[in-house]
Amino acid sequence: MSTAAAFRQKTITYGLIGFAAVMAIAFIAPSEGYYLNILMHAANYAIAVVGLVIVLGYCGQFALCQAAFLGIGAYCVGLGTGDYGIPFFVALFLGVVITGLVGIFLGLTTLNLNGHYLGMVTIAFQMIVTMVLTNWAGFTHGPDGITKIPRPAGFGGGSTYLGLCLVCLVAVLVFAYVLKASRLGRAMQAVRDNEIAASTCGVDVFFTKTVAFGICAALAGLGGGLFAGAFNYISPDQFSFGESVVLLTMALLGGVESAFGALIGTVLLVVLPEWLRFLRQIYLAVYGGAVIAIMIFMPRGVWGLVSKYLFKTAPIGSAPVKPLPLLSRSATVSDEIVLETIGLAKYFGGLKAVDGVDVKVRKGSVHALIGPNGSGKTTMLNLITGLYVATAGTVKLSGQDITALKPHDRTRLGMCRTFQNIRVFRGLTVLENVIIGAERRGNDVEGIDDVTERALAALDFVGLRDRAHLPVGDLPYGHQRYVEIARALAGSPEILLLDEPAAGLNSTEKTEMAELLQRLKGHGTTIFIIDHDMRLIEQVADHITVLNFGRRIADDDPRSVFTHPEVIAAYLGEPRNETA
Amino acid sequence: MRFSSRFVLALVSALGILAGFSTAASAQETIKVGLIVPMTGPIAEIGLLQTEGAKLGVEKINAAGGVLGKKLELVTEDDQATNPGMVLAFSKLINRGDLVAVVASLRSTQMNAISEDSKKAGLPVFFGGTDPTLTTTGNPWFFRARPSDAYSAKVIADYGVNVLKKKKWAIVHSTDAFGTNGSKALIAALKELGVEPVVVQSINNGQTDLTPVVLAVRQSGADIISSYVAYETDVGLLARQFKQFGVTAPWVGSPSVSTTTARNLAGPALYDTYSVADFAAEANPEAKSFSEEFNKKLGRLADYTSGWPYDSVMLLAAAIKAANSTAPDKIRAALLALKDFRGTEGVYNYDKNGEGLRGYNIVQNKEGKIVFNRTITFDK
Amino acid sequence: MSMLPQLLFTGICIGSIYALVSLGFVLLIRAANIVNFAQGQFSMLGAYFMVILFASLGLNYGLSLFLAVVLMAVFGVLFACVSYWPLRDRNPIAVIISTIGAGILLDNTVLAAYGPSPQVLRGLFEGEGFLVGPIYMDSQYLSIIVVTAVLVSLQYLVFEKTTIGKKIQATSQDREMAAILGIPTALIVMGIFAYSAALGGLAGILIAPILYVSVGISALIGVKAFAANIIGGFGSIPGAIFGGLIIGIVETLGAAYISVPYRDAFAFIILIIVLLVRPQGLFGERISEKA
Amino acid sequence: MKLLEIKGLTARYNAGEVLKGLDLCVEEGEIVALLGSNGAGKSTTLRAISGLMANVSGEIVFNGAPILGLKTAAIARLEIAYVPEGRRLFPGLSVRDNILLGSSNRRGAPATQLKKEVDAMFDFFPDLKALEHAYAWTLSGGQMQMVAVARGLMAKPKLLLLDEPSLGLGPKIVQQVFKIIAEIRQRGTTVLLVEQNASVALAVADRAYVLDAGVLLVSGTPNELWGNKQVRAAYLGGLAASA
Repeated sequence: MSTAAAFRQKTITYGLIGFAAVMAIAFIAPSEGYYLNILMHAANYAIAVVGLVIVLGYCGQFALCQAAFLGIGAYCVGLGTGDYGIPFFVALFLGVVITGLVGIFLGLTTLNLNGHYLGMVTIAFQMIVTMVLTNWAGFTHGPDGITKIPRPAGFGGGSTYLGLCLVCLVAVLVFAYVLKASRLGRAMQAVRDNEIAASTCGVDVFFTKTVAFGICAALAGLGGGLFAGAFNYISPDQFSFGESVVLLTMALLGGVESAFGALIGTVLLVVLPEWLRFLRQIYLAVYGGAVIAIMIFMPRGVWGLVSKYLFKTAPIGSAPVKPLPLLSRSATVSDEIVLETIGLAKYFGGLKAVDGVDVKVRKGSVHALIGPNGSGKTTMLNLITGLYVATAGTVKLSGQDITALKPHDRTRLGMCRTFQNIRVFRGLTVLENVIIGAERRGNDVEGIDDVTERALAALDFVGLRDRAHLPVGDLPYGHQRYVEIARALAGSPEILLLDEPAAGLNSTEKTEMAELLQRLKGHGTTIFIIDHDMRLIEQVADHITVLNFGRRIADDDPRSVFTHPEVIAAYLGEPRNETA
Repeated sequence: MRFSSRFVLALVSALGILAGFSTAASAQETIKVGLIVPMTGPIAEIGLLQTEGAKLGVEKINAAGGVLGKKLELVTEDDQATNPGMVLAFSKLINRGDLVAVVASLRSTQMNAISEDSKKAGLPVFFGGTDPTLTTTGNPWFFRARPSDAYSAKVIADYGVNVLKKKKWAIVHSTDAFGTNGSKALIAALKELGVEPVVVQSINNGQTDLTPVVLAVRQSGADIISSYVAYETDVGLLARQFKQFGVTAPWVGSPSVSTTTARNLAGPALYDTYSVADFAAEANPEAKSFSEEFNKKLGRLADYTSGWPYDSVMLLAAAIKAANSTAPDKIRAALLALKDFRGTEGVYNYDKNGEGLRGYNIVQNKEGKIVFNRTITFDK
Repeated sequence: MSMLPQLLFTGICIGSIYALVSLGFVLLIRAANIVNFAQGQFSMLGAYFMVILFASLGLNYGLSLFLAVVLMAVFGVLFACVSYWPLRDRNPIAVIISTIGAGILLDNTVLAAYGPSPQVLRGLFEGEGFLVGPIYMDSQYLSIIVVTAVLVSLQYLVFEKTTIGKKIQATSQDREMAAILGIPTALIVMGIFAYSAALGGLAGILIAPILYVSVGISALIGVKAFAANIIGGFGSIPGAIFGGLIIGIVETLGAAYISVPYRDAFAFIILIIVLLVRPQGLFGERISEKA
Repeated sequence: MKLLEIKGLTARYNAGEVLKGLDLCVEEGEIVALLGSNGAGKSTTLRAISGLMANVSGEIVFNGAPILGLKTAAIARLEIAYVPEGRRLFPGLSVRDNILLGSSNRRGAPATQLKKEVDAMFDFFPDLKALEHAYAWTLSGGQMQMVAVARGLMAKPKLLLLDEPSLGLGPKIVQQVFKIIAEIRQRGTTVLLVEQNASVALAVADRAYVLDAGVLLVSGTPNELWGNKQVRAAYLGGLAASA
């Protein structure tokens, strides 16, 4: 059975268990009063907190305005059903759509900011929403809030409405669970773990973040809409900045890596202050102290702590997979030019890191770029892959001018790379890392089963198949390099760019790396490699370009390059005056 | 999906025990009254005074042997000064199932929040929120223990126009339910007297500076100021800045202008201001004796924040005695039947909407001391 | 029209407070790379120390002021030890959240310990204020402007003219390199926490006679100071000062000429505009991409 | 007399071992060069000496006392100055302040004395005099390197650790920097120099060690090393060595 099928089966099982649990809870829950309120409160908040898990846990973006989204959703239902006579479910749907759109809009305007700035803009948004809800009394009913919000027909009773909330919650949990293992979910996690690597794996970082924000907001809208129906009453102070902090704390306490964490965190924080009420005046103080303690002692939240002991990922089946298609091709070096740079330059202020370099890479060749430290090699690679915007010059891939393209668009055209300072997605397993490479747009496989098979084939090729299920961070340094290479190879690249693949490897590992590169040769895949280890370069390179001070000083076959006096001078300095 | 109430009860008590609230076995020996006050949050100060007022009432009843041979007992919950906090606190109290009545909040917006729940709960709920609309929603269980702002506005307008003879009115109000509705009522009351305010300014609760508001009032040339400002810190700030910018027009404000806290904060800046006060120590003998006891016990002056919970407890005790029962519907009937009940806030005659008081006192701040000026009452 | 000078004066005063709190904020960002969401609570706590020392214990005003500031400095170190030090090597978001927790803890501890009543604290001078032309100068507003100006100049002198100031700057610019040169960086970071807390506390003491002393002032001041900082440029000292003044003036004028209830929105609208048009802030320092 | 002695030094980052049992020593008054290609472990050696590496084992003895495990600032106070790769100037401080802060390890040195010493630095690096009040980030690479060296010298170090002083500098500036390094030794300061550019390093060094993948490949005097095939191979591979 394929992993994907197993995942589907697992999802269906969990989903059914969830729905059964919901039925049970709704059946035994009291139909009125305090405990019902607590349960509904927890269920609706949990939906919003799952949204935070997606934006913060999956996608790594910090948002402090979840209560504002919750409020917008709640007011859509409150105002829609009351003032405009829209049926409940239509109003709820409208609420989800509107919050989703607001989330996307906020994302579009602010997501090219990051970290503290994004946090601040979301706070500002939160404050403005609160102010509008309070002060635009003609529309929002002002600080009094909206009373007598109806529940939909057939869901008027406490238990039935709780059942509805819980069904939505389970659906959202299943959605989040499926999302995490989907292409989009993996893209989000890739963005979280390493934006640069994500973009060179073909992930549109900006789009992914915006979608994550939209989903996050839409879920808060759903939770808010249900909340309005649950309590029949909403007012602006229920959706204040303080509540955003509470929602964030719920996500963090439970653990942001998983939707189940959201559920645990929400239940704990809804119930905990209620239990802590015996502390009277100081219970909120205890709550504040608890937040600090969680950050210090439980960085991955309750779920992180639990899942660490409960779950061990099972090894992936070892059934044979189709080898990488690129290996079955055979081709010699042709005269066709795959990659060409013309007068490529990059200046940082006054520093000319790359200064008008021409390179022509022939199809099927292994082309090396060497030069002393600081000669501009990595800058060159960043220009080719689009991580830097060129100051001048042109980059062409298979004759097409790609100078203006974003990194992920270049990847779509078949440009895959590795990094000198390894950039793997640390929160993901080895297999998931490679799958992200395999599912780049423009690759010749589609569908999770085929993509997984391709990823396993790539891992087979680099000899890490038996480690596929491990978190990538558990692998030794050398193996992480191979994961990066497998990730790039799984995308069946037109051209593979390797940035110092041998850096940090010991001599045995270096020999293995050389062998791996030898095995890749002669199948029509073009390789563009930077490295300092000349023994590696001279084993694999068909052609070498040498840079010094950002300029090309040699461009020839290996033997000629290594005996080129200017090259020797660049590395070893001018020959000593022997008579001295 | 309906379940037998026994099953629900079993589950509730199971959960209750889990949650650490085992309902004590001594439940039968006292008559329990719920009390919801802000114990945390920005107006926890008021919660403290409210609790003390209610406690004094309970102590007085119990000292006289209780009601129907049983002592009264208060069960207090924190509403955190927020609406959701109020909803939770109320449902938590109702869930106990052993209360005969609840003394709730003096914030109108919080009463709005629990209006629907209280209909379901079916217990008399005493409250101090003065938003006139609270007694027009047809909730049979709401009993207001203070006069509504419909009367405070009428009294302010009447006193300003007919006694002080002022025609150029400036109104400053908070943007919350209390302030907005109060100012609406005042504008309406002034209109009846043929006066249009020259300036109306609204402020959010908790401000850093009110210079723009004060300057706007000064520029309008108003010869009288009235205010519906909820927070005492805002009143204090407003008072000081009026004084600084030489705005000396007489000020007739809502009760927050004459509270102990406001007078402590603003000091001389509030001297000579008038305010409507549902509670004034000199207004009637009940208020006078309550003030003395309160002062003796706590060493500070009583005001409306403690007066109305005290009245609520006394009203409840009287109703239970009259009904000779603690059944909610009988208490309600007894409350409606009470005639000319003399409380610290005035003379209660409840109508079916739960409106009991129809007048206000005018008091003046004379060098920090509250001096009773007059009581103005209206017929229905 | 005659309102304008008065409004400007008020705006500058309110802005000075934001600037003062923001200044403490910036220092922590620069020296320890932490965004302290409990900065407003520093002000609240400072005011309460003052209430305890001056109003309750009846000490002389100057002595109380001195002791309150010293206590705040000590508190700053304590704060660092609890909510920053254990998390210093982790994701900055962890520290942000921990300071949010510390804020909740502080607000509610004060509420529980010192009671909920707002307290009255007298100003630096006992006089009320006086008229200068069309402007009424409240003595406390005036002292806020003066103290802020003096502190800002003093800080400038210390930072730019003394070796210790340069060591602080060095630590904030490159902590590892500062350690390589033998600068005791951990000590300096703790010192900055102490100074930042003292500064926040002083701001609280200055604003207390105007806003009264209550737990509510934390939120009132903290968020605005943060916004000031971003408008001025994250981590920029002149930015913090001008950002604070800009917010103070804009919100006062906005309240007077546009809408009083939306007063707090003006600061955030400017903030969003600045972030979208000039994300590094008005005074954001541009240090070249590659050294 | 041995000023610095390293025995069996092993160092690792999270990623893996970078140094595997390195032995070396520096005599007082010498210039010793550490050579090798990128990733050989040269800079790691200097970082380990300065107390900047978390996972190290082995022995580092300075002036007769073990220093492994001391905090970075404490090591600086033992009069070891480290001029790291990439210069690491404080970008928002002036050139003068950057240089002045080099003396941070000398606690108790009077301010007037330090001011005189900074002035003396400007005499030693006359090109910097005009830039005295410029922010460090506005400088060119060569100027930055001068400031970094001057800052290192302000520590009055017994041992100066220089990491890749030629990195990113043009040939003429490299010559200038190395002339200064030679002069520094004339003034009695011991220098341990990490350098990729073998020829310029060998031109000033008394002895050199060549590292390869974290182990010592060969060591000796410049004359012994120059033209050594192993050295050439370490830099340029077998093809170049056989040429």
